[in-house]
This record gives sequence, C-alpha cells and structure tokens, in this order.
Amino acid sequence: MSHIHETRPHLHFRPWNVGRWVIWGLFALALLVAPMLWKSSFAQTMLCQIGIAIIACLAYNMLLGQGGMLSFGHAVYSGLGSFLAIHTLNLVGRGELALPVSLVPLVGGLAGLFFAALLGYVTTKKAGTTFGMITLGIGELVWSMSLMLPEFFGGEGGISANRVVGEKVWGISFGPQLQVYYLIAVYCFICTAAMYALTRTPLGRILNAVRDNPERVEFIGYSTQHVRYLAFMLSGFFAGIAGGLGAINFEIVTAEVVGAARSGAYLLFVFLGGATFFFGPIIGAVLMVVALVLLSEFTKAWLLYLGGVFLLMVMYAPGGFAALIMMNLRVAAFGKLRKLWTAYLALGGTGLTLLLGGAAMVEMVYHLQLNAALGPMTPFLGAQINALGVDAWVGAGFACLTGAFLFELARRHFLAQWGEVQEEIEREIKRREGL
Amino acid sequence: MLALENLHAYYGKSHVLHGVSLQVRPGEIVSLLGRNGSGRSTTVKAIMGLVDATGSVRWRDREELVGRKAYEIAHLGLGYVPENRDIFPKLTVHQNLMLGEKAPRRGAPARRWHFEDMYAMFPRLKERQHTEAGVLSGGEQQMLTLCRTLMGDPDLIMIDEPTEGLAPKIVELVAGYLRELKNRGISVLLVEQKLTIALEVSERCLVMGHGRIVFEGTPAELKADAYVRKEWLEV
Amino acid sequence: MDQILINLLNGLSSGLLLFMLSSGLTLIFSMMGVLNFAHASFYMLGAYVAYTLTGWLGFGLALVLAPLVVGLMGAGFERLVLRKVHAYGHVAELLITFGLSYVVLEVVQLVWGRTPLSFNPPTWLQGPAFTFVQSARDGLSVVGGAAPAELCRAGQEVVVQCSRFPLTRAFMMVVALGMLLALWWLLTRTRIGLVIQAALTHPEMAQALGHNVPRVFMLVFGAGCALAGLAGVIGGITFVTEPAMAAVVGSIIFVVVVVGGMGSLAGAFVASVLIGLLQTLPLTVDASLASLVRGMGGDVGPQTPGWPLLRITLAQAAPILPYLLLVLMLIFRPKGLLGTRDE
Amino acid sequence: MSSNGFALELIDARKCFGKTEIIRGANLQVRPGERVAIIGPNGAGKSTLFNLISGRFGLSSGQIRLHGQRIDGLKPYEINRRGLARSFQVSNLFNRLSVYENLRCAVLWSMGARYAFWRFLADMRAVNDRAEEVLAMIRLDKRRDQLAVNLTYAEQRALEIGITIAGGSSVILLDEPTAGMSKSETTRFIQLIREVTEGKTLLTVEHDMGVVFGLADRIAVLVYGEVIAFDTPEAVRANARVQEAYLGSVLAETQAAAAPSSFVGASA
Amino acid sequence: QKGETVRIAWIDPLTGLMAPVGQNQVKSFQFLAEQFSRNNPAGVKFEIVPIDNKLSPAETLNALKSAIDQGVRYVTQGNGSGAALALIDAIAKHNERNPGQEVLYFNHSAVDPDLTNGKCNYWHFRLDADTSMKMEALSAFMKDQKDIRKVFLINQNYAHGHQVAKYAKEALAAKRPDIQFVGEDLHPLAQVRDFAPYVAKIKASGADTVITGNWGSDLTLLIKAANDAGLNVKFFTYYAGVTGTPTAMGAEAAGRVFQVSYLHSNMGGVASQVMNDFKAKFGADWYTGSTYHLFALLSAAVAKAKSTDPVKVAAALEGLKVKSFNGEVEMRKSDHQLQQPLFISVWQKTDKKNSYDFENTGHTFAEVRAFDSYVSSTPTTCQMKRP
Ligand SMILES: Nc1ncnc2c1ncn2[C@@H]1O[C@H](COP(=O)(O)OP(=O)(O)OP(=O)(O)O)[C@@H](O)[C@H]1O
Ligand SMILES: Nc1ncnc2c1ncn2[C@@H]1O[C@H](COP(=O)(O)OP(=O)(O)OP(=O)(O)O)[C@@H](O)[C@H]1O
Ligand SMILES: CC(C)C[C@H](N)C(=O)O
Ligand SMILES: [Mg+2]
Ligand SMILES: [Mg+2]
Repeated sequence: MSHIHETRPHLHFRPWNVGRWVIWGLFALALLVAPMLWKSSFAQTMLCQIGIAIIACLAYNMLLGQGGMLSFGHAVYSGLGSFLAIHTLNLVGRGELALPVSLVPLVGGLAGLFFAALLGYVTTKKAGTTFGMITLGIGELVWSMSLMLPEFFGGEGGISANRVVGEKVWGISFGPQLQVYYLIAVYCFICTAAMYALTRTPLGRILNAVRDNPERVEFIGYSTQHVRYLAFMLSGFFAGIAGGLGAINFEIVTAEVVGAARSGAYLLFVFLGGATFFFGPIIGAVLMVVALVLLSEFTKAWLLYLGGVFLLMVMYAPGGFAALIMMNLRVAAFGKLRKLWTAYLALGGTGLTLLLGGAAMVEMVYHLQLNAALGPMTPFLGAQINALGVDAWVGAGFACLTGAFLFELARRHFLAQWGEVQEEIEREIKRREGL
Repeated sequence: MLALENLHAYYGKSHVLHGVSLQVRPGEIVSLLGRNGSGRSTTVKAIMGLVDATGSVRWRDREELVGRKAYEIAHLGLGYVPENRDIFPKLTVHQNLMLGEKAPRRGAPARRWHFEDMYAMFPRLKERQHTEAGVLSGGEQQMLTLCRTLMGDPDLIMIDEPTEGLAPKIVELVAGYLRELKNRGISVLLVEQKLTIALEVSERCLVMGHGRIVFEGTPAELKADAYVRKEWLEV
Repeated sequence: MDQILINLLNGLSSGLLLFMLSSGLTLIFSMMGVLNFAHASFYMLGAYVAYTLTGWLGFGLALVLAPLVVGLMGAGFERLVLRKVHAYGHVAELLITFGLSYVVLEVVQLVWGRTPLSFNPPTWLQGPAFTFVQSARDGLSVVGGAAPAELCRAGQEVVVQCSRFPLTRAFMMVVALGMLLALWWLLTRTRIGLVIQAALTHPEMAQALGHNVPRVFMLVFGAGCALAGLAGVIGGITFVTEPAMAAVVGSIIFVVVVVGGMGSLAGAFVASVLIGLLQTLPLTVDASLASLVRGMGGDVGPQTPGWPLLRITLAQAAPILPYLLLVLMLIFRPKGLLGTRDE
Repeated sequence: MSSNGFALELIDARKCFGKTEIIRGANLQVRPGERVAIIGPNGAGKSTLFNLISGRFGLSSGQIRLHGQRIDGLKPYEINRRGLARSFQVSNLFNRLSVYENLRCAVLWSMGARYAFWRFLADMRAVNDRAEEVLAMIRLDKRRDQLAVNLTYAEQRALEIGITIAGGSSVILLDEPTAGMSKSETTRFIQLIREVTEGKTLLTVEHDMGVVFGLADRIAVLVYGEVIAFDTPEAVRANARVQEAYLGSVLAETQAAAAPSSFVGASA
Repeated sequence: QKGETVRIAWIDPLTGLMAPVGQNQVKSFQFLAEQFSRNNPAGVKFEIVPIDNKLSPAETLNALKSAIDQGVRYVTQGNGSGAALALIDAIAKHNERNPGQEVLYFNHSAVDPDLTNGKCNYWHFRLDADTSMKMEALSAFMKDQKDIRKVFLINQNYAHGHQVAKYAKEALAAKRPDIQFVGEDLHPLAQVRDFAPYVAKIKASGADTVITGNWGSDLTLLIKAANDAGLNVKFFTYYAGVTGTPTAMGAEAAGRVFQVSYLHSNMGGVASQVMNDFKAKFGADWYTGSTYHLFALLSAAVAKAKSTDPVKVAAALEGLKVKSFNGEVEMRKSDHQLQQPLFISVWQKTDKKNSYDFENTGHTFAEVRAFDSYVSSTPTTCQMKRP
C-alpha cells in the first residue's frame, strides 16, 4: 500500500516547483526593473514605500491569515523597530557605533522581535476577540506613551537622522534614493522568501491548524500559546525590519508609526489584498501605498473613495483581490476564461461609465463645499467642468444612472455566465476524479 | 398533509436532490431511510426552507413552501429537529425550550405541550434546566433539541436521527414518545439510521439513494425486500 | 469639599455619557458579534442630525427624532450592507463598519462642512443645574440654579467659592439612567434578547423554530445605532459638534465594552462609570512616581535612569489609565468585570 | 502507590462543575493493550471522564496515572506528548486545511518536528509517509486534497479518528466513534479501529451495543459519575444493576447478538 | 523674470484634525496669490499647488517629493511643528544632495523656536513670530495688568505646549516675580473631550488667569467648559482666532479672552481690506496673516534678485525689509526669523471702532496693545551655515 503512494508526492509537486521558480524569478525581476520604469523621485519614493509595506503586510498576515490572530496594534512592532533603528543610525552617525547602514534594518528587526517577545507573552495567551482587544489596548498605550516620553520618541517632531554616514561601501552611500531602493528591494525579496518558506515548515502548518481549531491542536501535542507566541515574535521581527527600512528611507521617525491609524491600515489593506493567500498582502501593500500616497494627490475626496471601495470589496469580494485573481486563474486553468471575456468587457465598460458619472458628481460636490469661491470650474481628469452648470450635473447624472442600469444588467449576465462556467468546472473535476 | 413533488435541492452549485416526491398523511409516522450521504437530511432541510430548492412542497394542499423563509414555514406548523444537535450553547436548557415557543397568534388553539410535559418526559432535563446547554452531554442535547421543537407545537415534526448517541434505554423511550406524538395527531417524518426503531414505529418507509426515492412501502415490505436492503441500505 | 463633589459629578456624568455610547455597542457586539467600528460615527450623526432638526423643529422634537433617524440609518445599513457580509464572518463585518466610518466622516463633512457647528443647548438646558457654595465660614451649601452673585462674592475675611454644575450634564445623567432602565427592561423582560443570542450562533436553527432572524438583527443594529444617536444629541450640545467628535470617543468605548464584559449591560454600566471616574479623578493629582520616591525619602532627579517615566504625573498619565486597565483586565480576567464569556 | 504496570489508572477521580459533582470518585485500571468500552446512561459523565483524562478539564480531586506517572494537572498537550490521544464526540477538525494536511499536523509532534521553522515539511519524509499511510488506512485517499469542511459527516468522523491515531499514541480514547454512521459503515469502522489500535490501549465510549460487545475486552459501566461495574462483556451483561441502569429492555436485542460479529448483521 | 510663474507647493493638512485650518489657509494663499499676481514688484505670477500631508511628518516628505517632481522650487508649510521639523530637515538634505535643484521653505505658522535656533537652516524662512516672541509680547502686556496675581498654565502635551509653558514661566518670572503659578497641566493633544475636570482644577487652584497655547478643539472645548462651569478668569491665548474657536467663545467669553498675534481683526488698512474681501468671497475669516507676508517678501526678493532661482532668492531674502499689512517687517539675517510688530487683542462685542464681525458671532478681536518689532525680538542661538 505504501508503495503506491511513494511516488505520489513527486508527481504532485514537480510541475509546481518549476512554476515556483518562474514566479520567484519574476518577482525578483519586477523588483529589479521597477525603478527603471518609474524614474521620477516621487515614483521612487513610492516604490521604496511599497517595498517596505510588502514586508510589513506579509508580517501582519502571518498573524491574520496564517494564525487567525486579528491584531489591532501591529504598528507597535514595526514602529518600535523604526525608533530603535533611527537611534542606531544616529549612534552610527555620531561614530559611537560601527555598523554598516545596510544592517540597520536588522536592528529594527531585533527590536521588533524583542518587543514582540516582551508584549506578545501576554497578548498571545488568548485568541479571538480578546487577542484583538489586548492588541488594541497595547497599541493605544504605546501610542500615548510616545507623546509622554519625548526623550525616546522625539515628541511630535520625531527623531531624525542622516543615513549618509560612515564609509562608502562599494561606492554606495545611500544618499541617492535609488540606492536606498535597492537596499529595500533586497530586504523585501529576502523577507518575502523567508516568510513564504515559513509557511512550508512545521511551525507554519501548525499555525494554520491553530487558526482553524486551537482546541484540537492541544490534543495533538502542541501548545497553542507557544505556537502563537512564536509566530507573534517572528511576525514582530519582520515588522521590525520593515520599520527599520522605513527609518532609513524617511530619515525621520515620528510617533505616528506606532499609531492606531497605521495598525488599522495594515489590517484593512491586508484584507483588501486577500488574507487567505500568501501573496494577498503583497497586493494589499501596493494598494496601501497607492491609496494613501497617490490617491490623495489626485483628489480631495480620496477618503470617500477609499471608504467606498472598502465597502464594495468587503461586500462583493470578501476574499480580497488575491481571491479574485485565483478564481479567475482557476477558470483560466480550465480554459474557460474566453467564455467570460465579453461579460468582463461589458462589466468593465458599464462600470467605468458608472464610476465616471459618480466621480464627476462627487468631485463637483467637493468643489462646491471646499472651493466654491474659487469659481465653479472643477478640474476632473484633466478637463474642466462647471460645478454649477446644469449640463454638467445632468451629464454626470445621466452617465451615472445609465451606467448603473447597464452595469446591473451586465452584472446579472456576468453572474449567470460565471455560474455556468463554475458548474462546468465542477463537472470537469468530477469527471477527472472519476477517471 | 405534506406532499413533495419533484423536489431538487442544491448546496451552492452542487446538485444534491434529484427530484424527490413523497407524501406524509395526517397522524402518520413515515421514516426516511438510506445510506450516509443519500440526501435524507437535505430533503428535510429543503422542506424547512434551509437549502435552495426547486420543485414543489405543498402543505395541507394549500400552501406552497418552496421559496418561503424558514420562519414562515415554522409558523405554518412544521417542526424540525436537526441531526447535529443545534442547541443554543450559551443559553440555559430552559431558555432553549423557551425559544422553541412561537410568538402567540390570535385564534390559535390551545397548546398541546408545556414545559412540565417536557420535563416529565425527560427528567434529566429538569435536573439540568439552569445549566448552559453547551455543556450538556451528547445525549442530553439530543433530548433537548427534540423537546425544543415540540414546544413550538408543530402539526408535523421532522426528526433527523433522534436516537443518535442515546443510551439504549432512552432510545426505547424515544420510540415510545414517537408513538405518543402520533396518538396526539401529530405527523412524523423520521430520518433514521437505526432500522430497528424505524421499522418498529413507522407506518411507511421510504428509502433514498443518490438523492432519489428508491423504495416506498410498509416496514413489512421492506423487511421482505432483500434487494432494496442490500442495494440501498447496506454497503 | 465642593471640588471633590464637582469632580465626582464630572466623572460620573462623563461615565454616563460613555454608557450611553457603549450600551448600544454592547447591544450590537454581544448580540450580533459585530465589532461596530462605526458606532462612534453614528454618535456623530446623532449630533449633526439633531442640529439640523433643531433648526426646523426645535430641540425638543430633535431630541426624539434624531435618534430615530440615526436608528433608521443603522437599520438601513444592516439591511443593505451588513447582512450581505454576515456570511463571511466577523472580520469582514468589522471591516465593513470600518469602511463605513470613513464614508460617514466624509459625508458629514460634505453636508455640514468641516468646521465645528454652533449647536447650543436650548434655553431650558442652559445655565447651571445647581451651584455649590463653599464658604470658609458657613461650610458647604447647595443652591438650585445659579447662585446669586452676592453670595459668591468673596468678602474681605471669608473666602467663598461657587462651583456651578451645568444643566446639560445633569440632563445627560438623567437620560443615561433612563436608558439603562429601558434597556434592562428590553433585554430581561422580553424574549427578543434570547432570540438574538440564539441566532448569533445558530441562525438557521433559530429560523427553523419560527423566529424571523434577519428582522431581529436589523432591529438590534438599528436600536444600537439609535442609542448612539441619542448619546450624540446630548454629547453634541454638551461638547462640540464637529467632524472629529467620532474619532475622539472611538476607541474608549471599546475599552468600556471589554472591561465591562462583552455582552453584559450591567458590566458596561459599571465599566462606564469606572472609566469615567478614572479619566477624571486622576487629573486632580499632580503626584508622580518621582514625587512618591522623594516622599519616601529617596533621591531622584533628572539624572536618575528612567527619569522621563518617573517624572510623568498622574494627571498626565490619566488618558492612558483606561487602556492600562483594559490590558490588565484582559490578562487577569479576560471575561471582563461582569462578563460571562471567556472568548 | 506502586505503578503495577497499568496503562491508565483512575484513582478516586472527582469532578465538580459549580455545586454539581459529575464524577463522584471514579476508579478504573486499564491494562496495557486492553480494549475497554465505557457505557452508561446519557449524562453519566463518560465524555467528562475523557475530558479529565485528556487534560481538557482539571480534576477536582483524585489522581490519574498514565503508565504509572501522574498526569492530572498537566496540559492536554503535555498529556498527548506522553502518549495519549483522544477523539471527540463532535468532529473537531482543522476545517480550512486539506485532509492530508489535517493528518500531517497530527503526526508532526510525535515525529519530532516540534516548533521547527527552519525545516521544510516537504523534506520530512517520515512525516509525509506516515500521513499518507494513515490516509490510506482511513480510506480517504480519494479525498486527499479536499478541505475538511467539505467532507460528509461520515468522512469527517473517519478523519477525526485518523487524526487521533496518527500520532501513534499508545493509549487512545475514542468518544462515540461511530455515532451517526450506518450499520455497514459502523462495521467497517469497527474493523478499522481494531486494525489501527492493534497492540494499543483503547478506551471507547459507545451507545451502540454492537460496537461495544464487538470490540471490547472489558466493559466499564459508568452511572452518575461512578464506575459501578468493570468486567468482561458477559459478566457486565449479566449484571442486574447494569441492566436496570442502562440496558433496559433493549437487553433482549443485545442478547440476540450474543456473538459480536453476527450482531452487526442481525440488526440491519 | 518678468511674466514667469512662481509655483509654490502648499503642504499642509486638508484632511483630519487640522483640516478646517488647512482649508482656510489654502484659500488664503490662493486668494492672495491671485491678488499679488495682478500686481507685484517682480512682475511674476504666483500659483499655489496644494498637497495634503494629513498632518503627518512622513506624508509631508512624500508631498515634498511629489512637489519636487512637479518642478516646484518653493514650499510653504505651517500647521504642526512636527511636520515643519521633518520638512526643514528633508529640504536641507535634498538641497545638499541635489545641487542645482534647491528648494526654499517658507514656514508660515509653525512656531517652534527650535526652527530658528538649534535647528535653524539657511533654506528655511519663518514668517510667523515664534513662541518665545509671542510670549515676550504677552508678558509685556501682562506686566501692567495689576489684577493678575495667580496664573494657571494649561497646555497640550507636545512640543508647542511645553514651550508655551516654559517661556511663560521664564518671561513672567523676569517681568512679574510677584505672580504666583498656582498650577500647571499638560493634557494629551486633541484627545480630550471633556475639559470639565481641568476647569475644576483651575477653579480649585484659585487662579485668576490662564495662559494656554492650545489651538483647535482643545481651545474650543476648554473655553466652553470654562463657560459652563462659570469659571471667571482671564485667558491669554495664542490661537483664539483659529477656525471654530470664536464660535465656541460666544458672548460669554467676551472681555476675558486675550490673544497675542501679528494680525487681528480690526487693524484697518491692507489687513482689513484683505479680510473683508476674503470674507465677501469665501464667507470665512482671514486670520493667517503670514500668507500676505509670503507674497510680499517673495515678490520683493525676486525683484531684488532679478531671478526666480531659489538660490538667488534666498540670498536676496536675507535681511530683506518690506512693508506688510502690520508695518515694516524684516527677515532677520542671522536666523531667518521675521521680525514684526505684535498685538494683544481682546474678544469683545463689535462696536464702531472694532466692526469686523468674526465668524458671524457679533464679536471681534479688538486691539488693546501694539508692540513694535524690537519689543518682542528675542535673541537667537542660530549658527547659520551658508552655502
Ligand atoms: N453543506 C453542504 N455543502 C455541500 N454539500 C453538502 C452539504 N451538506 C451535505 N452535502 C452533500 O449532500 C449529500 C446529501 O447529504 P445529506 O446530509 O442530505 O445526507 P444524509 O442522507 O442525511 O446522510 P448522513 O447520514 O450523513 O446524515 C452528500 O453527498 C453531502 O456530501
Ligand atoms: N462544563 C460543564 N459545566 C457544567 N456541567 C457540565 C459541564 N460539562 C459536563 N457537564 C454535565 O456533566 C454531565 C455529564 O456529561 P458528559 O458529557 O460527560 O455525559 P456522557 O456520559 O458523555 O453522556 P452522553 O452519552 O449523552 O454523551 C452532564 O449532565 C453535563 O450536563
Ligand atoms: C496653525 C497652528 C495652530 C499650529 C501651531 N502653530 C503648531 O505649531 O502646532
Ligand atoms: Mg443526515
Ligand atoms: Mg458524551
């Protein structure tokens, strides 16, 4: 009997291994060429932040997605990592410590690890809501302390440092943003790989088991608290690295890095990216930086859009973008994506109309609220529209309404098609199983 | 009283019932037999409006149940005892029973069952009445679910595997109560695994396989039909 | 003496306002398992809606109608959005309320603008409810309403202190107590509470027993929001009606709910008052660890290690005390003061 | 007290929940390699007894010894590491993991993986082989990559037992392993349990007399938290107190099944 | 340089806690940019590029990058000394690392004295008067108020609040040693909803005067709570004129709230004209006077340098004197701190002389004392490094 199964894992995994190399190769390539495609300094700052956010979100998802621990205070660990790193950087700058700047993020990581070890011991005793509330409490505590202890946290001005210190190593001074980017990219790649590897280890697997059913885990020889605690520390370590990189990138660390808003952002965007898949948080991280940094440049209504997108995503795609992608990949794997093409086009087209109409109205309302006195002209996607003009409103309203109507039609059509395709796939699977 | 006509049921996309037709007459015990996974529980849930279904379920020749909400169906006089002991774990035994009661309606006849009846039926429940139901023993939970549904005073009660996890003595007791229900004019649709009981108490037996009814007849006929028993009840 | 009384009353009244807020949250949290992050947003909506209604109908009607309007909004949100998400679990529910809080904030700013509104109490709520007159000669006395000026004028030889307690705060206390009674009645004297708890874990079964679970959920959510709305009306006239008012109370009400014990109304009440006092009374104490050590004869100064921590006075630390309480509570008694559940 | 070679020993075990005492001084001594069935009326405390032994609840007083060592007061995972595994009356699985992963988790500790995060699971040959082996044993190989939630009830029960035995513990507690199964499944399952517990100490709670009499070397009867009889099946069946307290009129039925193997067929 | 457009990035909060202030200020800048574009000595046009920094130092840096990418070479910011400290540092580094792309920073309202002392920088120019200068003026006024005997300090627990407290103690100790400090409190920034306990504490201390650097809701709520509890003391404030607070003060605070500032509601001349025009256009009050300074100084400097190149403009700005709405102002060379007259005004009912109706409350800030630049001028420790 065991003979038959001997060969099975190999048959099963071989094709995946190839795919894995390709995927990791592509990931490395993407990190490598990104700054060549987006050259402006603003784009490069964003890329840097994305790299940092990827590490932080993946670290966060180690708790949320892998371990089922809903934390409301993970910024504490990335943030304290930032502070320790910036203090270290200052020590290096004053010549009191000889440490290459490229290793400073590790100091952040160790700080994250240390604080996770310290605070995690009490937090991981419980799971579920209790865990969430303790993290919320600890988060608020650390945040309040940060304003009370300006000696360490630098008050509201924060702590600043200069990353261009010490000898140049191989001509790298970390002055230019690009050099910092590549430092971040290297860390990002290594950390991502390490965290992925972690999901393939005994601890990683048991962590999943703890997420699903902590009670049972106790009866197969594992201490749930121990598992959570270890995961919490590892997560704190990676979060700390992200924090350390942040310190180098901004050269200033302020109390907001430990704040509730940051913790909340981790939660929101990891969920939006998709907590159930390993790569979900990566998408989430990109979205996070794009939303918080870029969107607010484009429009004053960015918070409204952000909130709206959240509502819609949670309602209609609770698995996040990663789940959407995986669902479509599955359809593609069965060669049925072609069937959905037209439905997607219709969906996209009508959706866009709806969005344009809606957004135009939102922009006009904002304009009337905030800038009315600057005249009625509102910039919208490069054009100028008259926020007081009847035709603008009628036009936008018309686009919005017809868009909504057609979108609903398209949506129904799409759902029907989608259902059909899924059914076909089910049948296909059954057939294959039967073979 | 209850008539199913070509009932299909689905869990999401998977099609589980493939056209089930059956009747339950007033004051009758009908048992629904079949292997694991043959679709018995699904049938009962579909009648109760707990899974998506198409086809027709007529109640007292008037009401069509398919498409209605579970709570409306319950108010029409159907009762459902689930198989997996869906007691409300955080509530006490007594509160669980209270929840079995429905909001009183105008012009409704006097109720057939009261708390005392339940406690008389299963004294064990009376002993534990202020305990959280979640900590009850498996068998006690089974008793509780049965009583809870009875508190809703149904005219037809659908019971999914009522004897699972009950001590032999209590199984015997339950069989007795099923007959008692029948005597009080309540119809019973019994989903069972233990043939002994089912054959003993019911007037008619239905056997399901792969989401269809594959046999219908009296217990005696079923006992006699070796083929059906071999093909659809044993492996 | 009069200052102690005033401080106690202040603590009590702010505790009671917290209770108004957290009772709705407790209701929703315990019954539906939803951590409603938008609860404070409904509080804010209560204030804003009442402001507008006051303009049309006067404050009396607004006090009654605004909570209803907010309750309807809450019910509508439950009906149209939350219900869809329910199947995806609590994290999704939490996030959707998170998203809602953003949207509400933006919409409020769009409709009512970004600056604080001048939402003043009606004339019948203006002025003091009573005044403590503390005189070095005659001791403490209480005067209803404002004390006559000559009473408060310090004479040459006697020191007289007059401390007013505003009517709005007294009103706040009365309303909160009324709310407590009404809720207690609703939850213990009606069956709806049981149905909700049952539906929380086994919605299908509760339906199969004949309970209209979706409607019950909608009612609960609506009711919880209405309570927040009522708190908002009163908070709005007592403090300021401004877009930041939600964020300020946002996390503290979670502390109350957890410290009190999830799902326990009595617990929420006790915790509210406790936290109200905890936020208020320490403010009067200017002692710090350093002064404590000095008092015991120790010698500490800016060169002592840990001086930044030692230096903080209790008054400055007051804002973090509730969170400290929360953390300690969860470590040593995770079910909260009067809670029954562990997780 | 000498450890006189019992695999599991309960000495005057007591358990109170609030004021009610559920286990009232239970004594039980199980020899290694023995199969013991525990029967008793509903609410007698059978599952509670299992919970006490496996460390889910703490004892109020008394002792529990595993291979002569005291285990009362230990955490469930500590007890498991000393070689005791249990199943649950209501399936208790890792719902969002596949069947295979469920089993793999269950063997990890016993195969020495501990909390390792520096080794890949895929490289742990022994662990994977053992998981595959158990998978085949419980006949779920067809469902290898299904998530545990998506299994049918009977399959879940099988997996529940698979998880319990996977770690290779020497003492195994099964709480109503066949509840909710059809007769034919039950027969198959008894066979399976026999196979996988060969050479191990087994305690099982059952209400199905077919299983009880078909599987057990000795039967313990628990009534109101006390072991009122602990003897061979024949002796227990003949015991008047047991008849009165538990078997009731169904006795006839069970007696009809004097021979364990034929009983199973007869009732169907 | 004639006909060129000078673009100025405005990096301040448009969302969050300080949004109302930011909204008001961005309008002020745009309004004055329009006015100055029509007529200025350099003949250039001004354009404001608003970027939201959400009051966060890190976001401020993002905003700076974005501004630089858009080719903007002038930056202005002011709300929150935290963001200001981040910006002064980032701009210094940027200018050092990217010669030829220098950026100039006009700090319009961040008043942390550090910015022109320990942390001073060549590329930074402050248009507001810093905390110490305002306290100089305030204490000089208080010196003559004989009914002030017991002072209570209540401030926000962050850099600005700490500094107000510190300078108040120093200045009064020097000018009025007889004044007793009966209490001092630091409360968390923008988190206190209920100021009643603090008011009770002030009352208990027997204070007759309160000095506070609070702004925004922290000042609004403090005064409201004081009104409710019938706390009859004088308030000496920095920011009573900031959006929202006047409304909260209402009639009850009349005569009791003083403000130190370089602009008040009834100055007449250019100030009043801008104020009235602004109100007519936006229905809001113009209170950030440094918006005017910025254009006055910048256009004069561009004219002097005959170029819009920030390096040349920076050099031209040093020691530059121009006539602004509150008299002659000078950009002090040693630390880039604008030297300007300061005023103490009091909150009172509008009357003939003081007719400007603030936030439509029927009340206004009426001047009670004016100080020439030299009075409030404070020494600096700045060691300016020039490129
Ligand atoms: N929630 C569900 N989702 C998907 N499929 C389901 C679900 N519940 C049951 N099924 C499938 O529907 C079929 C019929 O199940 P049902 O529970 O009705 O069987 P049953 O006859 O009651 O068997 P049992 O003895 O296991 O209770 C089975 O194949 C089962 O796999
Ligand atoms: N945590 C608890 N708190 C209070 N009572 C409890 C608790 N756990 C179990 N009990 C009670 O102890 C008694 C024994 O329960 P147990 O589950 O051990 O019975 P059992 O013998 O397994 O019965 P069954 O055969 O019906 O499963 C029951 O009456 C139950 O209500
Ligand atoms: C605009 C002001 C209210 C900001 C204040 N000057 C500060 O430094 O924080
Ligand atoms: Mg079934
Ligand atoms: Mg049991």
